[in-house]
Amino acid sequence: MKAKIYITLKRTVLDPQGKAVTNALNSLGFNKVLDTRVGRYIEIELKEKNKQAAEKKVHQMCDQLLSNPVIEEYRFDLD
Amino acid sequence: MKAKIYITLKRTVLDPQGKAVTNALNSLGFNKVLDTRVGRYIEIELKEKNKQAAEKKVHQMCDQLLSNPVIEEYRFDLD
Amino acid sequence: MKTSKKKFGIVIFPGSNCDHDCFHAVESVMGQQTVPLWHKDSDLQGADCIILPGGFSYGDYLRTGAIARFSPIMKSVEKFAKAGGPVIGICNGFQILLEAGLLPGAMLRNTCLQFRCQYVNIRVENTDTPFTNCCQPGQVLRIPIAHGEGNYFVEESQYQKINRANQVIFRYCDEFGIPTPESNPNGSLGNIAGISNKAGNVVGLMPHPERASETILSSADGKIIFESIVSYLTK
Amino acid sequence: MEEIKITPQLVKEHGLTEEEYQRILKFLGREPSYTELGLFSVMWSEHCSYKSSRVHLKNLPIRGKRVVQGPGENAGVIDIGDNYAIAFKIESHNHPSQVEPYQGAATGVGGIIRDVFTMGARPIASLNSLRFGDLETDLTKQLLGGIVSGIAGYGNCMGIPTVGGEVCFDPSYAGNCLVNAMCVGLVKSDSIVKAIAKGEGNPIIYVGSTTGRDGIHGASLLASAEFTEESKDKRPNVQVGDPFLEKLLLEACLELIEKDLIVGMQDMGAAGLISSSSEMATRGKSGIRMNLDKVPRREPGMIPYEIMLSESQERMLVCGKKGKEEDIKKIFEKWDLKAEVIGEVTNTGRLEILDQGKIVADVPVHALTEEAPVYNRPYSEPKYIAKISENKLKVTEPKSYNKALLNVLNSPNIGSKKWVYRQYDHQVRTNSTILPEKGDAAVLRIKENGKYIALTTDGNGRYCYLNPRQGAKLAVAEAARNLACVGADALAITNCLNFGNPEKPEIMWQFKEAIEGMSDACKHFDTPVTGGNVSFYNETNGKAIFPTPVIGMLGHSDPKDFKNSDVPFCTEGFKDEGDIIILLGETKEDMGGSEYLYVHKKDWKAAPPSLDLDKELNLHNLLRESIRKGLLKSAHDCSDGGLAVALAESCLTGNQGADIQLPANKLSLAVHLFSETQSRAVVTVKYDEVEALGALAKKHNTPCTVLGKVQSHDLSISLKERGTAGRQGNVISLTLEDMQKAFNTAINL
Ligand SMILES: Nc1ncnc2c1ncn2[C@@H]1O[C@H](COP(=O)(O)OP(=O)(O)O)[C@@H](O)[C@H]1O
Ligand SMILES: [Mg+2]
Repeated sequence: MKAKIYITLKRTVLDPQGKAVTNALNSLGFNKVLDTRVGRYIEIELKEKNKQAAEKKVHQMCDQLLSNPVIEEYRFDLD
Repeated sequence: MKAKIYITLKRTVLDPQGKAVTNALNSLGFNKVLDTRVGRYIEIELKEKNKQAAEKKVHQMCDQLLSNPVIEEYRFDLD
Repeated sequence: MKTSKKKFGIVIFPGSNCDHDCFHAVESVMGQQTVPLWHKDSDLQGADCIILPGGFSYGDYLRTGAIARFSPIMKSVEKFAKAGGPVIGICNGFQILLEAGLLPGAMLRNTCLQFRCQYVNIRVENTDTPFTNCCQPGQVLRIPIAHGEGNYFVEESQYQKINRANQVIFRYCDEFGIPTPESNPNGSLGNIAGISNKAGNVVGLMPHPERASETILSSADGKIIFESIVSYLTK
Repeated sequence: MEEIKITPQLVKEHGLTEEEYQRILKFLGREPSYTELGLFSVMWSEHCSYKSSRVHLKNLPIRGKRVVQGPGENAGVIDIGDNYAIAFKIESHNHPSQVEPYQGAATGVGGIIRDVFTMGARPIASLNSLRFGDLETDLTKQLLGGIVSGIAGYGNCMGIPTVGGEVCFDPSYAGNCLVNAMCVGLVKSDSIVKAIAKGEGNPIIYVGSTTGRDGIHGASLLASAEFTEESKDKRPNVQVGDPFLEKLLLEACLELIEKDLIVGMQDMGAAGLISSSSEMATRGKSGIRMNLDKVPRREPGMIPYEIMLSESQERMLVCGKKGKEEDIKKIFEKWDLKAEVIGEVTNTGRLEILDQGKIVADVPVHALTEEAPVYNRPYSEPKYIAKISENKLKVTEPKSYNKALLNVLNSPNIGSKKWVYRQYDHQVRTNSTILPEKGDAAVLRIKENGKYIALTTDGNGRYCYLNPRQGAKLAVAEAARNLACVGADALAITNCLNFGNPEKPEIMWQFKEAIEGMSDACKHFDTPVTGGNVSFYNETNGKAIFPTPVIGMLGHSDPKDFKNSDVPFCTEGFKDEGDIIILLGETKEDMGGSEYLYVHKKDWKAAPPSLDLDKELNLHNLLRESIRKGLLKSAHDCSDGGLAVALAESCLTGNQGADIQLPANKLSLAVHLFSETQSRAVVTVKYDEVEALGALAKKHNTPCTVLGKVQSHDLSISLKERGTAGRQGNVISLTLEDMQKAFNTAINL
């Protein structure tokens, strides 16, 4: 099973990287870009058939290691 | 419109970060993790209504700035 | 009257931080002339050689060098390079040259996933360039690195090509000049520390020669790179 | 918007006591608005007002002939001649780092850098002093990893070399790590900028990053209260640093100063806009009127309370010269930054804050700053102190001295800090002439005037716990000794005082004692205090950390005083085979708090090392004179871990061995090898200069004992004659590889 995890900074947290990218895109002529947020995308290959079990595991992984709950939030898909 | 862009290292490129995460997860007791790839997840807020136009723009952004074709590949969703 | 001093244009991007060090090395140590080149300008002000200094242009956000390469000054640098002018990118400057496509390949994060600041040994692989012509073949230089992304990568086929074309200029090595895995500080492919373009007039390297150009700084080995440039320009 | 009603509950939640609230009512002559309550709450917080520490800090020596700026500005300034001066200061970011290690440490570094460039100085070096719990625990590993990469992430990007510091481990810090960051800058003496706002009608300009809701109450609540489970809920208050933006801000501000367009400026650190504006107005004895509509924000719907209290990073408040607004804006535009005029200086002595045309706060400036409450809190000696002074330690001999030395070298308190400093760019700016672990202090050349400065941070929580007065004295002595070992004159200090809850009399006693000890030592070494930081409430669930005053000391060397003016400093590594190894100073039984006992899990709770300030200063003068005369080939402070460790370190750094013949004395062998007696240094001279050094040592009234000579590869220690332990002959025999392995793996995550 494969987990696709999306980790983003919480809305209230400053995203300096996103800001820099927005500016860069704008100055490249992409004027319609209003805002950019840069996060992390993690793909995990799991030896697990049971979807529910996998879900639980991935939550644990995110909480314990993959995301930083102080400033980040995450969501994920399983397939 | 919002573009969600997933940028990952090409399969042929070694991913030191992914390897480190796999090891860390394994040593935390997540034995069923076989492989991890760490990439980038970018959300872009676009002032654009036309989906086709948006698609074209996002391709351009990815090709020009957001991804490096030497090592990375990307895909994206629009909504 | 024509001055015999050579003019080095040192580009300042937002976030450059080794620009001062390059000015010092070229002017005070080498006794040559320098001119600051602001990233928003496009005039190279008659520089004989262009230095892209180290630092964190645009905070290294997104990817190292990714945003800086779109600066107006880079268009002129590109023209200058195409016309055969000598261009040297140090550390972040190297990363910018890669992103700009002036050099082949890309940078990945160090395999240790940490920033590394330390002295390394590098072996000069090609002395037939504007940047190494004063070196002995195989000469070992002791020069410090300071980077988080210096893990050079290029596809296998491309690697063969640059190898054959003598585009690998420096390799990390031990004190005897042997490129061992232990002497590779960042996991770089083939222990590559620096490469050039096909024509040999554009070079990028991760180690900082400007930090090792005076004995008081623990090594003066890096000076030979600036001496080579001056000797090339004087010919 | 509906005005929030002030209730006793709300007042309490703002950390204000009933008396303090009454005081506010008196100053205002009415009930405060919600915004005003917020202003008082942060400005009168421990962190901003120093209300518990002020009465004691007054006792520190602050005058000296080189002091250009003492405590009170954003950084102290010390004259180094030729119209140049050094601005430097240390600051804590303990609680934020415990909550979010990477960002907490990063923003701590960002904050202290702003303090320095606010003075008009270009930052040229950073140092830090870190304390963690036991390195074996996962939490410590996680904190250490995050904090070190946070410091690296910020400092490296700024292009400021992190040239030194210290890292220590003790369970006392397990729930409350210490992150003290120091920054050092170079400024032309005639262009020092003050954080002042004056001149009616001069514009108040906001520059840098936008204002968000991050860090509201970061200073008042996080740093002014004990650490509890509940603190974790304050996590949204954590700020994220943007070193790239700060780099631009730095360049723009320095350009601004060079072009002489401003009256004063101050960074927005703790308590953001309110503290910067009220402090600038206080210093200028003026008032400020501000319109919050003009403040650039990053979030919609922010109320005045939030805007005034936000601790968003990378922001500065500038008092410009009237008529220069456009020139100022142009400079910021060049660096892709925005400058916004948000108010002006008035002569009312009041802080008037407008929002959407309405006055939301109108308070006398001095009420927020100078007239914040001051407490002379009760203090009393903690019970444990009596026990410690009575305790006589029994030091047993180890089975193997080889093993004992390796154990101490392998302690993370003693072992190599390479894992840490190699993550810091310590060479950028090409001035670092003594690299980390090559000498007892970092030495930087100042290209601008050809002089050199030396820098060190020192502190020993264990000693301070055992005897706070003595511990603080020892910290100053160690710092000064480190500078002497590189050949530099000690000029001045900055200090960071990390303590528990000052409302507890035992903690207050520790604090008062430490200040007095520090004061004595500073007077003796003529190193005035030019500033610093107090961090109270370092407690977890009611248990305080060791009292930990950290000293950041600045030293100076003029090459013309050195026989070899090309190398105006001395390093610690043994140089050449055959050089003679000499101990300056005398070894006594000082095992209280020693690393030897600590590592071997023995009782260490007895009086810390004694210190004779006269003897200590004699040693420093001897070191300086002999280094400058070109006599010493190496010099290394002998303290933590004792003589055996000092010898091993000089071997490792110099990649040489040593053949040591210990003279017998009354000490047991373990004490002889591992005692932490102060006022000692291990030095080497060429074999034919032993006498010359002996003569100098005599002149400086310092014992001087030949220990042996430098040899290749092995450290061998023998007893010359039968000692009290009844031993004779070889007691330690280790190869460089043995020692390297122990030393280099002490910290290895
Ligand atoms: N937190 C730190 N940051 C930077 N450098 C450090 C840090 N901790 C230790 N170092 C450096 O590592 C070396 C050894 O540290 P330490 O053993 O504490 O020094 P000392 O023996 O002088 O007390 C010194 O050069 C010191 O500056
Ligand atoms: Mg040490």
